[in-house]
Amino acid sequence: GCSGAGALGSAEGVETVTVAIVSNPQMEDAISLAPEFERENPGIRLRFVSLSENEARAKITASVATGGGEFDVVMVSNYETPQWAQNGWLTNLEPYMAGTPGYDRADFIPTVRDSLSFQGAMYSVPFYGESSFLMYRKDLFEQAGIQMPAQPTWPQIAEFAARLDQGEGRQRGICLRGKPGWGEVMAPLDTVINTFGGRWYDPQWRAQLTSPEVRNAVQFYVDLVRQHGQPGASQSGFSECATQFGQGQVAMWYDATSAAGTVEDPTESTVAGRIGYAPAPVVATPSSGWLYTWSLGIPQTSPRKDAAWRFMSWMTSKQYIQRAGNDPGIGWTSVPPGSRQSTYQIPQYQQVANAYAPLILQGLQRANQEQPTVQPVPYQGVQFVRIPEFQDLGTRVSQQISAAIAGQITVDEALEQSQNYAETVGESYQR
Amino acid sequence: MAEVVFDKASRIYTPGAKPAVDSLDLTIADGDLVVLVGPSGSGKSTALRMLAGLEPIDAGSVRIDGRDVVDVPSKDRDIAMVFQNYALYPSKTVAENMAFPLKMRGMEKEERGRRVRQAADMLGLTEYLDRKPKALSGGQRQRVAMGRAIVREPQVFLMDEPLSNLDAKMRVQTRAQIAEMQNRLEVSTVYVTHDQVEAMTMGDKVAVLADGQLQQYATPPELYDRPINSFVAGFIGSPAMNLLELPRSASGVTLGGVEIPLPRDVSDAAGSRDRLTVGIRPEDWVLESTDADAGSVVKAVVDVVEELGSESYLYAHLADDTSTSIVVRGPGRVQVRFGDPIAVRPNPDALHVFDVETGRRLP
Amino acid sequence: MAEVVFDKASRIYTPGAKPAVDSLDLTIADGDLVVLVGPSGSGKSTALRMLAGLEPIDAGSVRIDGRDVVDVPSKDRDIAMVFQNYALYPSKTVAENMAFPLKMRGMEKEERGRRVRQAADMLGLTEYLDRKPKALSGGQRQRVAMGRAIVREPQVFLMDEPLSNLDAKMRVQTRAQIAEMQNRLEVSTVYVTHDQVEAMTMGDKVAVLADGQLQQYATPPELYDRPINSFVAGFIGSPAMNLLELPRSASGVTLGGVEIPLPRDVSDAAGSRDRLTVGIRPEDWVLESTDADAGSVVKAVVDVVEELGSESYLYAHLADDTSTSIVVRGPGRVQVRFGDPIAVRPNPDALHVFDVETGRRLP
Amino acid sequence: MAVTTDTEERAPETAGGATEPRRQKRSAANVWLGVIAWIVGIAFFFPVFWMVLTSFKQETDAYTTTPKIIFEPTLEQYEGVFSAGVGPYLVNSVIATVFSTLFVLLLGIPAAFAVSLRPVKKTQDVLFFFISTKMLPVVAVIVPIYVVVNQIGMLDNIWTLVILYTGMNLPIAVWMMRSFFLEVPGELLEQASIDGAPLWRTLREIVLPIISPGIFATALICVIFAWNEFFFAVNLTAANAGTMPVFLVGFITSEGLYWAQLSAAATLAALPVIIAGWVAQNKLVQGLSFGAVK
Amino acid sequence: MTTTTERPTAAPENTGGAAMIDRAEGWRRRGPLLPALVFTIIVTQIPFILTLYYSLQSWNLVRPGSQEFVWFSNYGDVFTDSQFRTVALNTVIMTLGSVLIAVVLGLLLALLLNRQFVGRGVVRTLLITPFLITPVAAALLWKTVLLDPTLGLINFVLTPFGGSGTEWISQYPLASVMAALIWQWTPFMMLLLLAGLQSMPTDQLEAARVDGASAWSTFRELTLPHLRRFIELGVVLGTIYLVNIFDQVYMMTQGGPGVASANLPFYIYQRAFLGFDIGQSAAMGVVVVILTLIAANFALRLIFKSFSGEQEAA
Ligand SMILES: Nc1ncnc2c1ncn2[C@@H]1O[C@H](COP(=O)(O)OP(=O)(O)OP(=O)(O)O)[C@@H](O)[C@H]1O
Ligand SMILES: Nc1ncnc2c1ncn2[C@@H]1O[C@H](COP(=O)(O)OP(=O)(O)OP(=O)(O)O)[C@@H](O)[C@H]1O
Ligand SMILES: [Mg+2]
Ligand SMILES: [Mg+2]
Repeated sequence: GCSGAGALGSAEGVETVTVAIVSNPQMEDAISLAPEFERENPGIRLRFVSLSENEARAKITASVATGGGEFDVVMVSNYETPQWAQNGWLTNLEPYMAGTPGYDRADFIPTVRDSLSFQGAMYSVPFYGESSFLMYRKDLFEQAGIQMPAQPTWPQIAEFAARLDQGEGRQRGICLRGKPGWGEVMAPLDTVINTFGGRWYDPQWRAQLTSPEVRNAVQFYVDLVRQHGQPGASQSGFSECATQFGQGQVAMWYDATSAAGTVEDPTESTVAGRIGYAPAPVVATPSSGWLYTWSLGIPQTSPRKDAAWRFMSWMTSKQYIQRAGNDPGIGWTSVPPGSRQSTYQIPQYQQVANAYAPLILQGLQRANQEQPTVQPVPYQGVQFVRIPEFQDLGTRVSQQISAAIAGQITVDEALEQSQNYAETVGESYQR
Repeated sequence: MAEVVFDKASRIYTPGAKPAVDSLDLTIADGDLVVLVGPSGSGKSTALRMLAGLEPIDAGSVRIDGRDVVDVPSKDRDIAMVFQNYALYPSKTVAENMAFPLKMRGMEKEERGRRVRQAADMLGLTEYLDRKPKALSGGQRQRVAMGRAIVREPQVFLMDEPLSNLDAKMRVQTRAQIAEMQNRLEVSTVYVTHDQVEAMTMGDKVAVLADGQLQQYATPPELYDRPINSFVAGFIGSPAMNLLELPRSASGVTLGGVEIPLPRDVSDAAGSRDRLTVGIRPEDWVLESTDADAGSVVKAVVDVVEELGSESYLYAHLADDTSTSIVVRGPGRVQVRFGDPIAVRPNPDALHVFDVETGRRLP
Repeated sequence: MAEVVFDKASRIYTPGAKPAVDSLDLTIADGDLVVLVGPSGSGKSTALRMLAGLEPIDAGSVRIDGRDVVDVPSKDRDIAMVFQNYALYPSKTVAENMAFPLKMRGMEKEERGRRVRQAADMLGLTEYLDRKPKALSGGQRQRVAMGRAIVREPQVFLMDEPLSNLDAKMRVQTRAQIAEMQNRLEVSTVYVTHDQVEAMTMGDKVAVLADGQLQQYATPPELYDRPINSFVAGFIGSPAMNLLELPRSASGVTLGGVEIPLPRDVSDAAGSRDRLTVGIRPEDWVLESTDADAGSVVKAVVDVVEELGSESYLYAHLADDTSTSIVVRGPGRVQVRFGDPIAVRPNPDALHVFDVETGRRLP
Repeated sequence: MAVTTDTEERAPETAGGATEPRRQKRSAANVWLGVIAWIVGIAFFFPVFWMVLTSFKQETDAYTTTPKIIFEPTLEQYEGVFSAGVGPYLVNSVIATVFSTLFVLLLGIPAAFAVSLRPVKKTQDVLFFFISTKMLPVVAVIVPIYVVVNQIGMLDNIWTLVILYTGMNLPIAVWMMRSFFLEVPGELLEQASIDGAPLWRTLREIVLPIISPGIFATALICVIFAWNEFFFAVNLTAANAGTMPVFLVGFITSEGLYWAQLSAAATLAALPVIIAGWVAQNKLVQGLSFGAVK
Repeated sequence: MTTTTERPTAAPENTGGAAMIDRAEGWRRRGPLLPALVFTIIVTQIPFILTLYYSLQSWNLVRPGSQEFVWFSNYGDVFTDSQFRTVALNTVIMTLGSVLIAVVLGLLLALLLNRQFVGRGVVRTLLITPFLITPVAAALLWKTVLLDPTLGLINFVLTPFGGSGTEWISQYPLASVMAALIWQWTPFMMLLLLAGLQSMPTDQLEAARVDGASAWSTFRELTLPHLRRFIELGVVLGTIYLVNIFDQVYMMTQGGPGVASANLPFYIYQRAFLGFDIGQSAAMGVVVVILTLIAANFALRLIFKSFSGEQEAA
């Protein structure tokens, strides 16, 4: 086909590598640095397809699954990588890593590395990783005379939220995602369910969404966001909460650790410098942060694997982080975090990020995707269930939760319906 | 049932341009039927539309029954109008079209139906009452437009060439019906037509317009017998009056070598002019034997013969002046053919004489 | 330049329904101008369209110059047609409109221009050659349509009411031009009209259609003098012939108490019928003094007088039979008015007698 | 009659004096309705205006609880958008729009002609078929289309979009143009056939000039739909054939504040069609009123 | 125009030739239609047939080797899916509601714009703009600029009236999406109806004035019937596009909360691009096609009937 070999700029001896990428800020930074890569590698030209997360995921999945072959490098997450590796859709990267001196595979944060491995081999390399934590306004806490514990619990957070809530139309207690989507509301909610002791399935793949633990957790989450959460909660995702928190509309925000870069950026945030950070709140588990990583892989169909790897290894290298940190347009606050342990040793980074960087690293290291909750589960993943059906299942369940947050149905109704969906999926694994 | 007065009424479509209707003075007596005639573009429709309230009156005024209607909107003028192009409502049936003005006046359904049926009966439309206009022939549409006007019994009827699309037979018939109805209802009526016969037969009075200006306003016989100027003379009558510009002679004028004496009063009025426009209607030629004395008859050569059965028209040119053509009415089944010579003599009592320059009638 | 023959040609629009044109037999001699007349819906246009190839011929055949054209598409029949509503190409100028048929025949540009200029000259269109049709008046459009037909010099001209949209004056003028041109070019022409005068004056022969069937095909005088049936009698002539259903008397028929004798041959042909339809043209009444003897004149009361200037028509009803109306032609400026009594006598030499039942002329 | 004389004398005055108030009354109503029209017009336009305004803001100015009308304008967002390489997307959009519209006209005009002026048997069925193809939700066929396109190696190829957009707009175009054709008087065709014109010349020389306003309106609508199409574009293109809406979506991120930059991208994406629509609106109205009806 | 091409069984000697002419003529008439027809069949029907085929398969894109032939079980799932019914109902409400409101608003605006006033051209320009905006951008505009509970302009404008804080998209998700759709489609309807108004023959309006009709009567009795065809065209075009609308739902609400604002295209999209359940989504697509065809058959035939009625009489 005409994939990859673009009509534009495919001179003699030049390989064009097409990269499908999620259009988040760090990736855009990478794109802006890409010309440097091309300069260093005259035989390779890069073409980026940058789409928002939803489109990117749908498109990349369709392309890879049907062997569309438009892309030489795809951005995937720790949700897809092991599955796709198992399906034989991704290229085993171990030989490439081994053949790239100074790449330092061992430097990747172990949990992240594991989450991108299938049968011990990495099939994608992390660009950045994230866990979840709690952000709060130190100034407001001080004013209210509240002291944030070193390891807060959810009931404590609920109480703080109530105390900091100034009522409708004014500053609210907390921002929590409510937007439907398995990557939206389900992410923080899953961590809450996990730490409340709930789970999606028992080891026999029987759906557990109506169990008391799950019910309590969801009820807690829904109550909290409905009572003291941000306006428009059922439509809020990461971006909306970032705006709310950044504009000083809420006192706390529980979300991805990558948020730190956004809310500490004075050009985007009015509260930069007044933010405190705490680990993900817990109830019954010792920790509850999630584990998520955007990583790069090479589809099996790509005929330009070497060139593709050359680019990927550049983008996920230690040098890249140095380069980005020293770039005036990017800066140390915006370097991709959560991929390499060495990043946290860089003095410049420590300097700008010392408020949250150690917490991120700790969150990532403690995230436990093998055993996310108290009871045993037959699946892997913290804020998702790593089975192919989960995107659909998670989204459907998230729609129910979102409806409950919007007040259109009760939590019980939402979970009843969700349980149905989950049972259908579970049945296909019981056989 | 009202007197209609145009009082120096003018309409200027484009500021600065010549008015389409220019200081029109016209009084239509209560119950009269007045016919407006004139060439295309002479302002007939415009005058009608001013009366109907469809065109503003830029100067002067128009009064209906003594009331100045300049500021009265159409719908309050109590006027019924038949439009030149029918203006039927395409989405309504014939019956609905005819009932519409009644409905707008809040008449009851019963009564509406009765009146519509009656009018349809009169116009031979009964079997088409349920059709939409587009399923009618041109003549039928015209009759519906007529019906829509007559159901009303308004103060004034306005009809803009209402019969132009009917065939000869229908036309004669409808023409008689309109005259009859107008007579019976005694509604003042203004009727625009370009048909000679209609103008002559229907009007109590006829107004001749040209270039937005009233030329003559008189009864049909007066118009026919004493046209006020050469324009009216040439316009009224079909085929048109022969209008010949002739040199003066001692006692009258000379045509084709023949001396045509003029009556005393005409001669006097003509004064010292050395040329006169003389009008002779086709029927006012007397056909003479072709071997008559050259000095007493005008000799001509036939170009075309139009044989109508009951009469014929001979189009001929003068034998000694091929550029002058004349039309002569002959009897039906005349025996002359193309190229035949004829001899004619004008009836001296029926001469119309006009000033060459101004076109005014003399005396 | 061709003979045109309709040979039992029929057109049935809706299977099962009455044919719009029913077994038409008609031969148009080479170079003749034949006028088709008939009431609305009688199939005139349809016949023309069959000849033009715009309607299929469902039965019978049509031959042009001896060639059966049933299967020949329009564009290969070498026919020119003037449509009732002109059918000018709105996006083309006058010159382009007229040149189009020539262009389609692959004529060279030079030659096209020459012919178009020539035709435009003849029709007085020279100064409008660069205008688009919408910038022309009705009369001018009509002439363009005509021009488009004549530049072609086709085998046959077809004209469907080509003058219906012109005003009276224009009409007389164009009528003469068409007749003249047709004479000169000697192209066989079929001309549809509903205008009496056109029919009578233009046609070498006239075909009268009714309900898709040919009634009579004859020269205009023949048609006027010897209509073959009461339909033709009533259709030709304006105002229409008086058609009266009268009881037989000893030597003829009785009208209003007056005995009207019939010629021998008519009496014989009438046989034992006890009622006859008798036709009397308006001009065939003789106006008598009203105090004439009751037995010799028909007494009537005037309803309407139509004064045309050159003549007048008196619409009257019989004094002793108010349901019978008659039309009488009187002289111009007649002195009778509504309600006046008149006395008339039919001219015995100009009677038309028809069978009451079949309408056929006797003998 | 005394009254008449009376009026007669005052006639000129009355005429002048009386028309004034009426004109004023009428124009007063007109002014009010005009004001309403302006308000509604501005209300409809306001979101677009705000979008353009936002595109000149800093992100922090874009996100304020009290909307900011006064701010320091910046071209930073546009710089960002241009540096992301809008060029190829623009070119792709132009290609997809222009060619698909061209193909729609090429295929659609004869088809509309066939189903209107020279109706074939089962005209209604044919028309119905055309329209019914629009009932199929694209989302349902996108996977089959993806598979087929992949099979024939046409993924990420702008001509794929050209073909699909042609298929997408063709039914509507045929349907609209059919009604324009129906407005052409039948005698013109008959006249042309008598004048000896073959079918295609009749179409080219007689019919098309008459219905050109209608065709223009149809084309403009096809342009609008093709330019703005998103679903096919996002699913069937990658690096080479992306169109403006795809480019626009690339600015949506699930992390970070992006509205000002997105506004700039949206403004750029919509601008060509907005300008085209503004310029051509008169013709559009003219074209739609030409036929569209019968 | 004559619509009849058949020659009834007449003139026996002509029949043979006539039939031949008919066939040749038939092809001449069909000829111009064929390219478009063939093109449409290829572009739309091949994918559709594949869709039919997939709808009989159980196939999850992300589980390789899961493909198997399952007859009609996908259809069974569609019909037992209670949410499918909700979503179908949403689709009907969203489509018809938006179209009808857009038509009514469009009519009002067209009437306004059909009058003379200062700056009429400018107002029309302002009004048509929403129709020209890329739907994706329009959806974002509504979601972010207008309807956002804290930053949205609508709540800002409503604040003085005590109406702030409404969470439009969560509380009235369907209405919010419809508002965006109406905003985009009203201009189109306005243009279409304006065209209709401007093609209204003035002589009819004058006749009505003379006949004594008030402005309202004239509108109801004459203008509205005249506009009927334009309204029908607007409804048909609008319905066809809106029934398949995807961008706005996807961008504004993601069908949520729950499935409160999901329409069929979006629901199918979820099955296809989140579940990657190709069999399911294909079956749903087929069901949607069949349902819309039934509805459209009904509506379109009605319109076609009046169309052909017109044709015969003309
Ligand atoms: N709406 C208009 N705008 C400008 N000029 C007009 C308008 N309507 C008519 N006129 C002009 O006014 C003059 C009179 O037109 P009007 O329609 O009254 O003529 P008419 O006597 O009715 O002619 P016809 O016999 O052709 O109907 C003409 O010169 C015409 O061109
Ligand atoms: N397309 C058609 N379909 C069905 N019937 C038709 C069609 N055209 C004409 N007719 C019918 O055929 C008959 C003859 O019509 P035709 O047009 O030939 O009449 P005409 O003599 O030209 O009348 P007019 O003087 O009104 O033009 C009429 O009864 C008419 O209703
Ligand atoms: Mg007029
Ligand atoms: Mg006819």
